[in-house]
Amino acid sequence: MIRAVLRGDVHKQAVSLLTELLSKGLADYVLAYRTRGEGVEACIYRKGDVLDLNVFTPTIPGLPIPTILSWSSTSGLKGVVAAIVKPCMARAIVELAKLQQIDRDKLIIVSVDCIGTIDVENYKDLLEEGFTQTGITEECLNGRLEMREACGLCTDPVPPVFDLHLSPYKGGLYAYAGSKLGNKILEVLKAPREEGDPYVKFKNLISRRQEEKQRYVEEAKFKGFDELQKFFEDCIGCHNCMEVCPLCFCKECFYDSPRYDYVTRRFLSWSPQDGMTPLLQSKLQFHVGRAVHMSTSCVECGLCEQACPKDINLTRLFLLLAEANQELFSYRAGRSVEEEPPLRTFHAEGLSSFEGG
Amino acid sequence: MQLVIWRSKIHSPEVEKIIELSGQNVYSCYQCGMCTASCPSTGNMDIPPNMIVRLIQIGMIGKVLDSRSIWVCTSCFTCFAECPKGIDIASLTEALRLYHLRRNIDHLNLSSIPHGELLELPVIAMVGALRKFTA
Amino acid sequence: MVYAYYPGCTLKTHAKGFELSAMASLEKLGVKYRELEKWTCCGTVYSLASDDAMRQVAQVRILTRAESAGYRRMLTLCSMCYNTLKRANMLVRSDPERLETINMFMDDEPDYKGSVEVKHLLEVLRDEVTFDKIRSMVSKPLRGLRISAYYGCLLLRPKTVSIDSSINPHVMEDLLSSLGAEPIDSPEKAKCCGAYLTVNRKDLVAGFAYEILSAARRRGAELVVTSCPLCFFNLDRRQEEVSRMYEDYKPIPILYVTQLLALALGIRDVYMFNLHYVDPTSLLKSKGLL
Amino acid sequence: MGYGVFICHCGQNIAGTIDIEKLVRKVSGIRGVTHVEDYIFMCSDPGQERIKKAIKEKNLEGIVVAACSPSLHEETFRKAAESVGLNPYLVEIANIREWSAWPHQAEPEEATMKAFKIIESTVEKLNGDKPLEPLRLEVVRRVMVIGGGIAGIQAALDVAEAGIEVILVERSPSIGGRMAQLSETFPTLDCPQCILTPKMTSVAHHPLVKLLAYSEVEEVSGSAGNFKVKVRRKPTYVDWNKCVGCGLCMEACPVELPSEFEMGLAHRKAIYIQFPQAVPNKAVIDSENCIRMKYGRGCGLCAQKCPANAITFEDNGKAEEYDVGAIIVATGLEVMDKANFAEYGAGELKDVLTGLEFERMLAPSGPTGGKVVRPSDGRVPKEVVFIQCVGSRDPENWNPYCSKICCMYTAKQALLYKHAVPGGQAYIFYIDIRADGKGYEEFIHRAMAEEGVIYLRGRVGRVYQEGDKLRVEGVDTISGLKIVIDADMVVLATAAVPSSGVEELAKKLRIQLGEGGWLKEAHLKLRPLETLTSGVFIAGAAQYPKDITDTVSQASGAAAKAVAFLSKGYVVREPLIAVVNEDICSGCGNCEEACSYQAIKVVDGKANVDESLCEGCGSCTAACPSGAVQLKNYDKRQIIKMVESIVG
Repeated sequence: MIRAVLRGDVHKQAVSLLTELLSKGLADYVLAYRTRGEGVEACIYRKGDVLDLNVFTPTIPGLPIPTILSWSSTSGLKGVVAAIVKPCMARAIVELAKLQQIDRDKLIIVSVDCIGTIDVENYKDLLEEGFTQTGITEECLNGRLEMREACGLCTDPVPPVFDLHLSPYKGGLYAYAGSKLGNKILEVLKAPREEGDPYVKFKNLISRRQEEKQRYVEEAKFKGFDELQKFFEDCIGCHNCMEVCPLCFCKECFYDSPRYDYVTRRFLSWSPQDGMTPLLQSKLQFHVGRAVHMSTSCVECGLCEQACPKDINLTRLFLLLAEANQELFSYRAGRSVEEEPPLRTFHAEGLSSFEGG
Repeated sequence: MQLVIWRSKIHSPEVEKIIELSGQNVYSCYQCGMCTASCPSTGNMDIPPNMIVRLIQIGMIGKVLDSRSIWVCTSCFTCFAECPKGIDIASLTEALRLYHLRRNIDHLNLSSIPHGELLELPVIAMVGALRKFTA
Repeated sequence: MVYAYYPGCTLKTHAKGFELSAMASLEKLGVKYRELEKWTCCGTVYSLASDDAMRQVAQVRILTRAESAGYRRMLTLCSMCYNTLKRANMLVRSDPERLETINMFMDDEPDYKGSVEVKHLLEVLRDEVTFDKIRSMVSKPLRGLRISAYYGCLLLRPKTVSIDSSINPHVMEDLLSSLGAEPIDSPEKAKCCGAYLTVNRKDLVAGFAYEILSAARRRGAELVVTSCPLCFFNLDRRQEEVSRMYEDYKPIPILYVTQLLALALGIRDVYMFNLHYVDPTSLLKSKGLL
Repeated sequence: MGYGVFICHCGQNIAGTIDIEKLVRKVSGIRGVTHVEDYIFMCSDPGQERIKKAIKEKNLEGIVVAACSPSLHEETFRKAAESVGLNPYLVEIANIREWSAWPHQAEPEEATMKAFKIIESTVEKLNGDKPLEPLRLEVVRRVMVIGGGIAGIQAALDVAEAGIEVILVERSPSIGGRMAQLSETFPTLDCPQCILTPKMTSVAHHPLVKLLAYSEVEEVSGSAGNFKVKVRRKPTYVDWNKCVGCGLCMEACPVELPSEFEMGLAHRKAIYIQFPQAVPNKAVIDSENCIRMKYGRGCGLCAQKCPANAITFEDNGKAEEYDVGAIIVATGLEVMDKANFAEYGAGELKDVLTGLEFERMLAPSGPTGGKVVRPSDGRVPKEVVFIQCVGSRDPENWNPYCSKICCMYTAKQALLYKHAVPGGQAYIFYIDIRADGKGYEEFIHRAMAEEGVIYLRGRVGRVYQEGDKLRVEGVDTISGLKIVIDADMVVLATAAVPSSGVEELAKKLRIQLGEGGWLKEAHLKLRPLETLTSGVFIAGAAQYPKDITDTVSQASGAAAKAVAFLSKGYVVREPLIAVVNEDICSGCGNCEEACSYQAIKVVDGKANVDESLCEGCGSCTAACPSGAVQLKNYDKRQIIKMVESIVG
């Protein structure tokens, strides 16, 4: 892989690279997060704007960039967007592109090194306590600050698919080209170029996390339906998990629609007729339904858990489901643009199992 | 010759037992005779394999249980390999043998075989015969 | 991967030549195996009764011993061992309830989980070693030797455990061709030899042997090979009876297929031809193989 | 106002199990139901009159007829309702016969409850139904017939005689099919050439028939009344406008190959006319085996000899597109290869033939000129064993079904053998004799009683070579004896199987294959000539093995169906199709992937249904994650309501 070597301050180099993308007309917009009083917010920059963005922000807020991108295809945002994303979000973008929610041709995926992020709630407090951003990352890595559970089990510090990948090194910033478009951009930027591999410095981290994850998957399995029911005991049905999910793309969720006015109270009218009637939990149906829809494209980002007001350990559920269901189809969400999403691929042969022969 | 049949004769406890023990559905047999045609032991049998199935179908289990055929079947599974309806007749004859053996009626009496011959037989033959022919 | 070698009763006695020649050949061909420790009788015949879990305990005990010793594959030479072990393995793999019952019977052994594959030597030679490799390693081709392969029943039937076509197999012929011999096809090659009837009905068994062997001879075979100690006994030893029944009958030597394999690979002193009733040495000498 | 429910007794079919009185009482209590009525046969005229009267008098907004399967009488009741002004799509059928009365005969009380639940849920569905108008589409008055055997020829002739254009597509160089290969036909012993050849010629010369020989259907789009079919004309490398069929090229060609038409019993050349009576009588080059074609140079002897200068060696074939209103599939059958049967020598024994091979041997125009001789040594066989049901009625190994034609053709072959070899003996091993046509039983009688064919009831376990004889080991289950015959020749009635390639064709036509790969008819009893894809009909043995009599009758039937279908000038399609709620659709395209009919496409980020293609199968509604696609009158909400009423 080709990389450009941009010596000097990492942040400044990144900003100047993105500024150049806009000024040279390679991108019409830059979509990234910036730090503001309230915490972190997404921001869209155009040519001429001051790029006060935060390239290596150690958190992901509840409005994920893939979701913003999927809206942009129907809004006034016409043109090429350079999106600065964490690896998990880059994988989500690939998934959404396959589901025709994002126009991959009008997008530059600029991914950044990520060894983990912290809960967005803690972020502001930590800044107030005087932590710097790189400080937060380092403390996470040393185990002195707690990173999000999903991040601790993440095996993608660099995403499998990107156009440009930004990676700090001692003395500057590497910008790797992961596609033809990436190569073209590096050519235009005219920075000194050399061969390099963005994955190599994370080799140990990846293998360690793979082991951890395997162990986790073994241990975290649900023991039967009762445990699942207990798991969702606290759910208040706010559907926040769905709102922040970078992959839930339906305009109107079936479970929010009038079609789903199939509510628990209806069971009450059956009870006098039928005697003992166990009341089905519609919230469990919501979660199981969502899990069925999402598990094969889930990128295990854990944003659902971060958004849950009742702190339900959704990371565990989705990680287990994603691992099991994607393995079932030898599929991995966001691994490649060519891989077909399993539940969307229909084989005529599959029909026979329904017809009974 | 005539045979009077009625429901409880056709489905007598012996018949049900043999069917259960063998795990075979004898009623799927349509008497094509493939088993008999391919069986290497037909020449040594008094009732050919297809007839064994037929007699069980019509409840004549006594005749089958008394037959010589069940003791010359070598469980070679040729009938099973050829049967268009997938009936394992070897399992059926095994069930018929077991009907006797489980009543402690041995078919093989080792003392009737000359000692010299017994000595030269390989273990594999002895164990096989004892398991098939004794209780 | 190392095979657990399961010998079975007769390989250590009547069929010593089978074992010795097979083991020497496997070593030469680079197949790794170790004899299973504490092996017991396989039961010889697979129980066909639907209610008889007790009679599968022996096979499952052998399998679980292999499993707990860390083996994933088990090698058998005798057709009957192959058949009983393979069928029992298939049964317990497809019927967890039966497996549980059997596991309960075996207090002294760890539970069997079903991870062992049962393979017959011929499968290993065909699929793992490959006949092409064997052909390349032949040092003494069996040129001009006309051989009829006899399969018997239990390598081929029931179809679920068959190592080849259950009506018209050719794996031994293919092996013999790779050794340079001339295989002779016989319609009786998959016919039953009479098996354990040899104990109480040696007249019937002699009848089978006569049909099998004379069909081979009529087609020009000089030698019949087999891979089952019981078939071997019935074809070899019962020729005494055959000669008594048919006056003009001319005996024909019977060999284990591995004895020919070892011969062709140039291995010496593993044959135990003294255990054969019909002595093959003069035939083999006349072909320059001994 | 309100809904009406009409409960049919179906004679004793329903009333024999279900307590009608109680059911009427319970149904009267369903919310919204204002009229309940029962009658012995609702589908009869007086029954329909009752429905009409009630609709008019009570001003009903919708009705449920509780009777048999909707596939039988839904249409009847819809028409009745329409005649008195009720929208036919507000008529629902509650199937209480097949779903309750029949399967639960032993438990009448539960059956009555179940019938009630079925009716209650159907009323729930009716609640959500909307009045719909059927779709009307113009049709193209042209029929395509696929397959040029006797079925295709007959169908093409009948359609053309009705004044409708026909495109007849045949994949081999000549039409004629299996019938052209036969020796004589049972039970009349007619020579097929004598009765088939005139039909071949007249179909080829009919002004309304366009014959596309050596062509295959490549792609089918569109729907009933408006199909677009892409046909690939395979390259012949011979200019058929010039070729006169003289056959000099065949004489010159040095390459000999086993002839498909002669079932491998004779040779053909690399350039060949399929058989002497071929229509069209034109040569084709088998490019895989032609020396000139293979190496790009050399040979060319045929071109030198050709008096018409017709041989080009250059031809890429071409694709042509035809608009047709209806399609008749007449792809026929094949017989299984004898190599499948290890017990009968797996094709290695030369004197073991299949029925079709023996047929060629018996044919006067065949490779031996009608003489019966052993392929191995040319001797006349004195003992011939015929084995029936080879690969048929054998669910464990091959096909579970009966091939239907073998009993008769085996008897015919045994008889013809006796005629050819007067001193010979024929034996037939059979399991059952199925002689269920006009003159068939008499024919079997003739073979048995008058011509001395020995019938042995049982099968043959093995056939193997013993010296120069074939040893046949079989059984006669009637005497209980194992039978051994040292035969000179063995003829296997190998199972009939669907023609190769029919699977791909069915996919292109979007029609279904049933058990064994035979084309599936819309209804075995009542719609045997139609497929479930409207506008596509079946003729002949493509549906199931048939003899010539049945094939021809069915071909004429299929032709009549196609003509009737097109003569109206338009097709009416059920409006029960998918509809997209554009406000919710996010354009993910899952529906597009799921649709087997290419009827739904994402256009500008929204799914869009092509009404002429949608079959209303509902795959898209299942695939849609947000529920934006729904079937008209089968809305998810209606279905949930139905489920609720059943479980509640």
